[in-house]
Amino acid sequence: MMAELRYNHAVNRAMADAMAADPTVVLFGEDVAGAGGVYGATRGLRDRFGAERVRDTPISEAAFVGLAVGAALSGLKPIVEISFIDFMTFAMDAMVNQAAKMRTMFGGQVSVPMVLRTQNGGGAGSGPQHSQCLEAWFAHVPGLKVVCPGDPASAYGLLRAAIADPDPVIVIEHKALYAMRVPEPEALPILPIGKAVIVRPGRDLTIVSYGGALRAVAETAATLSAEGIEAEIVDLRSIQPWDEAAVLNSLSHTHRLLIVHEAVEAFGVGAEIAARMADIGFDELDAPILRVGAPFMPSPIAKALERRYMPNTNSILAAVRRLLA
Amino acid sequence: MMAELRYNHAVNRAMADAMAADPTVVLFGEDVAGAGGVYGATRGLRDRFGAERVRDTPISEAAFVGLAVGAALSGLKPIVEISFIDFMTFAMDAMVNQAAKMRTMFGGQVSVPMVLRTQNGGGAGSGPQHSQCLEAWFAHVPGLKVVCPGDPASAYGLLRAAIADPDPVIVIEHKALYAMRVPEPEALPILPIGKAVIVRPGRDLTIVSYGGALRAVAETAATLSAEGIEAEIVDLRSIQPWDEAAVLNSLSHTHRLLIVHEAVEAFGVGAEIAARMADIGFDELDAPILRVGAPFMPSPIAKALERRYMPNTNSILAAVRRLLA
Amino acid sequence: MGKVSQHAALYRMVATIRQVEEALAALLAEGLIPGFIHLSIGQEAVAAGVMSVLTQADTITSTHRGHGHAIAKGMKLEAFFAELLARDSGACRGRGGSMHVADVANGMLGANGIVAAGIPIALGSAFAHKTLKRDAVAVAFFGDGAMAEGLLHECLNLAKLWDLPVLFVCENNGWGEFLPTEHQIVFTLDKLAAAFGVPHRTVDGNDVGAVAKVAGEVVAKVRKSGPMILECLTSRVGGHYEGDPQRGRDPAEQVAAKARDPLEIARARLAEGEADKIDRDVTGAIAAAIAFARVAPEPDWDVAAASVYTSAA
Amino acid sequence: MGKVSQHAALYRMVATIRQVEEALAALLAEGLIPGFIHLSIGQEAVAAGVMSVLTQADTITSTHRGHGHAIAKGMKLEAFFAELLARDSGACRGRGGSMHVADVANGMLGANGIVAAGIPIALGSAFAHKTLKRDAVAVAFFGDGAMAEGLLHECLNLAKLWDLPVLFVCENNGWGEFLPTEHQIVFTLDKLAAAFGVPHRTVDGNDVGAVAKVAGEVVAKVRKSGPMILECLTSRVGGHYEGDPQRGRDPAEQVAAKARDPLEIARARLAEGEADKIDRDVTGAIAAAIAFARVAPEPDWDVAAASVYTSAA
Ligand SMILES: Cc1ncc(C[n+]2csc(CCOP(=O)(O)OP(=O)(O)O)c2C)c(N)n1
Ligand SMILES: Cc1ncc(C[n+]2csc(CCOP(=O)(O)OP(=O)(O)O)c2C)c(N)n1
Ligand SMILES: [Mg+2]
Ligand SMILES: [Mg+2]
Repeated sequence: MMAELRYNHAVNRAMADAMAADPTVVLFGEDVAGAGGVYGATRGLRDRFGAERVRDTPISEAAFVGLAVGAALSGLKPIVEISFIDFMTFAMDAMVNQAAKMRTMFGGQVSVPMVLRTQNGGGAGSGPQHSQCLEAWFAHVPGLKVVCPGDPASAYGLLRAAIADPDPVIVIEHKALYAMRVPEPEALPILPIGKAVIVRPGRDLTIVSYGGALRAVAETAATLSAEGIEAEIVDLRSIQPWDEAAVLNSLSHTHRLLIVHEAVEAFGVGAEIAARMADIGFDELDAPILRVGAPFMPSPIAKALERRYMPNTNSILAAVRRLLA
Repeated sequence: MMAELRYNHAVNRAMADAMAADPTVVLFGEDVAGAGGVYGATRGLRDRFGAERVRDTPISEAAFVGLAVGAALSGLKPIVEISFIDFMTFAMDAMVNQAAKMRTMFGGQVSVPMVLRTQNGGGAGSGPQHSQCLEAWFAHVPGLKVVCPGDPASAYGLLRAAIADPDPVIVIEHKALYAMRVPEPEALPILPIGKAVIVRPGRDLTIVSYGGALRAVAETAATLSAEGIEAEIVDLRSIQPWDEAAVLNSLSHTHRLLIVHEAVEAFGVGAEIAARMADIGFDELDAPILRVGAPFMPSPIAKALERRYMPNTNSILAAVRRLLA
Repeated sequence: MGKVSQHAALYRMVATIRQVEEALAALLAEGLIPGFIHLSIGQEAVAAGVMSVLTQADTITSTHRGHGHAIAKGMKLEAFFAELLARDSGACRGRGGSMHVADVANGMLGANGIVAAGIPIALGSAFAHKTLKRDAVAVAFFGDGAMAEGLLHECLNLAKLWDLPVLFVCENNGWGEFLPTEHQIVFTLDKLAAAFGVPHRTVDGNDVGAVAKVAGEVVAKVRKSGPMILECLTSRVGGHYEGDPQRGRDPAEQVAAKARDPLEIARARLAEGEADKIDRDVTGAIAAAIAFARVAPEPDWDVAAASVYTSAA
Repeated sequence: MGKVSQHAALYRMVATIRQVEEALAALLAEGLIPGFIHLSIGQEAVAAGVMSVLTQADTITSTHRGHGHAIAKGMKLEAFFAELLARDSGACRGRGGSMHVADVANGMLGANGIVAAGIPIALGSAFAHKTLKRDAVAVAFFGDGAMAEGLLHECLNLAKLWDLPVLFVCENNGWGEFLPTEHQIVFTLDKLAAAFGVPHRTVDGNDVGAVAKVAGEVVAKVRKSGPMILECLTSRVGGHYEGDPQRGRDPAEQVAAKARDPLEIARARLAEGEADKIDRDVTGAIAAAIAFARVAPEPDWDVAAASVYTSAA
C-alpha cells in the first residue's frame, strides 16, 4: 500500500517540523497536549517536545489567546488552538484589538509572530454553534492574515508559512477535511501566504473557491468537463491577503466568474472578490458575477438540510448554467 | 431661535417614548443610568422611568449582553448599550451564537426582542481601539438585523423600529453624529427596517452610503452639482436587511454605482452591495462599480491622517471622476 | 406528596434519563442522530433532583450535556427523541438537536453548545422574573470545566449586585472534555462563592433524594433572598461525547465513577418490585417515543429558511 | 541605593508624572492632543513605586490611564510628549497616542484602550520569561473597575495553574468611569485572591515609599514563586477623562480624594529645599520635551500605511 498524507497528519507534521527547527515555537489550547486535539492534529507533540512547550489550557479562550499575544511580544512564537471557530466569539479582543493593531499602533516597535489555529465548516451535523465559517470577520481586520487550506499539502505548507510569518496569522482548517488523504507528495514545500493556485485549468469560466468547498467544486468541474465545459478552478488558499492578480488573470481569459464558498453568502468572502472584480475586472466580464454560498440561515442539523445548506454539485451546477446561459 | 433636533436627543427620545408606551422595555449598560451615557443619549431616563428599568452595569460586557438575551426570552424588551462597538469583541457570543440563532435553532418557539445600541466611527482622534466600524461582522450573521442611522430623524425612527421589532437588532449610532442638529421635524415616524431612502435625486450616478459617511457624500454631491453632475444619494439606513431593490432601481436609471462607507473597504458592507449589483444589476452597469472606504490599516490618531483615512470629499470626488471617465 | 411517592417519582425520572441516554447511544450507533451527543449517564440525579423542586414557571438554562435537564423540566419524550433525530415533530422542529434542545413553554431555555453561555441567559430570565414580579427563579446549569470561563465570574458578580433570583447549579463531574478539571481549575467553588458573598451548598449529586432535599431548601432561599450556588458532586461514567475513545483515562478512576450509581441509590429507596414496575413503564414510554420519532417527518427546508426572523416566520 | 537618594528618586518620579499630567491638561486645552486622555493625578505613587523595583528586563502591561506607567518604566519625555501630540518622533511614531503608548525596549508593552485586555498580555510575557528562562517578571496593571471583567478571573486561574512570574497590580481608586466601583463590584480583591490561592497584599497607593517597599517584597516573591496580587488603594483626583464634567460626583468625596496627596507625602520625606530643586529640574525637562514635541513632524501617511504588516514595513 502506497504512502498517503492525511490532512490532520499534515497539520501535525507542520507543527512538529516547526517546533523541531525553532525552540521558541510553543503550542497550547484546550486538550491539545494530553488528548492531542479533538481531531488528532496535535497528537504526540507533547511527548515529543515536552510539557513546557505543549500545554493544555483551561476553558478560558479570552485569556489564553491574549496570553499568546503577550508571549509573541516577548520572544516566543506561539501556536494557539481554538477547537471550533465558533468559540472565537470569546476570543475576539486579543486578535482584533490587540494582535492585529499592535504593530501599527506601536509605531513598528513590535511584530506579533503568533498563529491561531482553528477549524470551521459543516458536514458533520454539528449544528448552528459548531459549523460556522467566520473567516470574513477576520479578513476585514487590518493587521491579521487568514489562510484556509483545502488539502493536505496546503495544510502543511500554509501552516509552516504561518508559523514562520512575523505577523499574526489565523489558520482555518476544515473539520470535514481532517480525514482527507492524498498520495504522499514528493515534497512538502512551505507555501507563500497570499498566493492562489490553479487546481484545474479551463477556458470557459473561472470558479474561485477555497477550503471545504473545493471538493464540490472539483466534482462539478468534472461533470461539466464531460459536457465539454472547462472550468478553471482557482484555490485562493489565502483569504487575507488574497491573490487578486491570480483571479484577475484567470478572469481575463475566461471572462466569466463564479465564487463558491461554504460561508454564508451575504457579506462573506466572495463579496469582496466579486466587488474587486466588478471594479478592476469589469472590462473582462462577459456575464454577471455569481456566488454560491450558504443561504442566510443558521446551519441545519438534519443531514438532508445540511447537504442542501452547503455548496454542492447541484447548487454549483445551477450557478454555472446561469453563468453560461 | 427655531426648535432643533439633535441626534443624541433623538436617540434619547426614541427610548423615552418606547419606555413610556411599553412597561416591558428596560435599558441597561455601562453608565447609562447615573451618567446618562458617554454621549448623553440616555440622560434623564432613570429619573423618569426608575432605577428598576434603567440600570448601570459593571464592566462585564459578555455577561450583561447575555443577560439581555435571557431577559428577552422571558418577557422583557431590553435595550442594552455597548458604549463603543470596539468593545463588542467581549460580547460577540451572546449576539452571534445565542440571540441570532435561537429562533431558528429552537424551531420558532421564541423570538428574541432585544436591541443592542452601540456607536462606531472616527473623527474624534479616538484611535484604533475606539473608532472601528464593525457592522459587516453582524450583517454576516443570519438572525441579526443591523441599522446605521445617519441623521436625527433616522436615529429616532430606526431605534423605535428596533425596539418594536421582535428580533434582535443592533443599532449602530455614530459618535461624530451625536451633536448633529436639524430643524425639529413636523413628525418623527417610526422607520421601517430594511428600507433605504433617496436623500438626493440625481441622474448621472448612484452613490450608496450610510451612517457617518453621508455628510461627506452630500458635500461631494453639492460640488458635483455645481459642475452639472447630478449624483443620486441612497442612504441605506439598514445594513441587514438592506434595500437591494432601492439600490437596483437607482442604478437602473443612473447606470453607474459608487459605494461609500467609513468602514474598512476590504470585506466591508460595500463589498456585498457591489457583489449583488455585479450579479442582479450587471446589465445596468455602464462602468465598474467603485467603492470608497477606509484603507487597510488601523485608524490613525493624528488629525491629518485620520481625515485622510476617513471618506472625504477628495477621495469621493476622485472615485466619481474615475466612474465618469 | 408523601415520601414513598416522592422517592418513586424521583426514581422514575432518574430511570427515564438513564434509559433515554442508553437509547440514544444505540440510535447514534444506528446512524440516526446527526452530530455528536454528550450523555449524562452517572449524573441523572442532578437533573432529576433539582427539577423536582422547580415549578413550570421557573426557568433553566442548560449545557451541551442537557438531555436530562430537558426531560426533567418536562419535555415530552416524543418531542425529545424526534428532536434528537432531527425530525420536524421534534421540540425544536429538528433544528436544534442534542446541543440545542429547548422547551420554552416548560421553562427550558435551551441546552447550549457554548460552554458557560447559558449562565447569563439564566441571569436575564431571573431579571425578567424579578422585574415582572413573577414568583419564579431561574437556574443556570454548568459544568466544573465552565468554572474557567470568566463569564461565570461576571455572572456571579452581576447576580449578587442586582440580587437576582438565580440558582447556579454546578455539575461537578471532575472532567472538562478530555482532561480532569483538577488540571484546569485552581480554585474550589465554595471559596469562589465566599468571595462573591453568594451562599454555596454542596450535595452528593449521585443521591437524587439528597439533591431534591437540598435543592428544595436552596430554591426556597433563592426565591426569597437572591442568588445561591448548588454544587453537585457527580460522576461522568462515559466519555465526553458518545464514542469518545477516552484515551489515557485512568481505568481505576472510571471504575470509581461507576461505583455510586445514581440509579441504584434511588432504587434502594423503593419497596420491593416498585422499581421494576417503573422500569417497565419507562421502557415502554421510551420505546413508544422512539417509534414515533423513527417515522416522524424530516424538517422542511422552506419552513426552516423562513424561520430565521419572526417577521418572516 | 541609600535611603535619601531613594526617597529623592521616588519623589522625582512622582513629581515628574504629576507635572506631565498637568502639562497634558494644558496641551489638551490648547487643542494639540487628539482624542481623550485619562490623567493619573492622585495615583502617581503607584507607578513610581512599583516601577522603582523593576528591572529593564521586567515587562508591564498598562491601561487607558497609563501615562505614569510609561514614564516610570523609562519612556523618554521627548518620545512621550511627541506621542501624545501624535508626532512622528513619538514613542509609537504618533500612531498610538495616549491610550496606546508603548516602549517595548523598556519592557512597557502598551497602555490599552480595552479594559482588562492588558492582563492576559502580561501573562503571556511572563510565560515567555519563564519558558525562555529569563530572570524577569511581568506586571499587569488594572483598575478596580476591571475586576468585573471575567478576563481578570480567567487570568488569575491561568497564572496560578501555570505558576507564572506575574504580578497583578490593582490601582483601586474607587471609580469605574462615572460610577463608584462599590456599585459595580460585590467582592474585594483580597477575598478573590484567597479563592484562587494567589497571595494578596494591600498598600497605601498614595505613599510612594510604602508602595516601593511592599512592591519590592512582592516582586521578589513573584520572581521566585509565582503570581501575586498587589492592591494599591489610591484616589482619582480628577474626572474619568480630562474634561469630564463629573456630574453628580459628591464634592466631599472629591475633597477626600485630594486629601492625601502623593506628591506632598513624598515631599515630606525630603530634606529642606531638595524637593524644590527636583521640581525645577523636572519642570525644565518637561518644558524641553514639550518644546521638542511641539515642533516634531506629523506622522507620514505612507510610512503608517506600510506599517500594518512586518513584511511590508
Ligand atoms: C466556549 C467553548 N469552549 C470550548 C468548548 C468545547 N467544549 C465542549 S464541552 C467542554 C468541556 C466542558 O466541561 P464541563 O463544563 O465540566 O462540562 P461536562 O462536559 O463535564 O459536563 C468543552 C471544552 C465549547 N463548546 N465552548
Ligand atoms: C472592554 C471595555 N469596556 C468598557 C470600556 C470603557 N471604559 C474605559 S475606562 C473604564 C473604567 C475603568 O475603570 P477602572 O478599571 O477602575 O480604571 P480607572 O479608570 O479607574 O483608572 C471604562 C468602563 C473600555 N475601554 N473597554
Ligand atoms: Mg465537568
Ligand atoms: Mg478605578
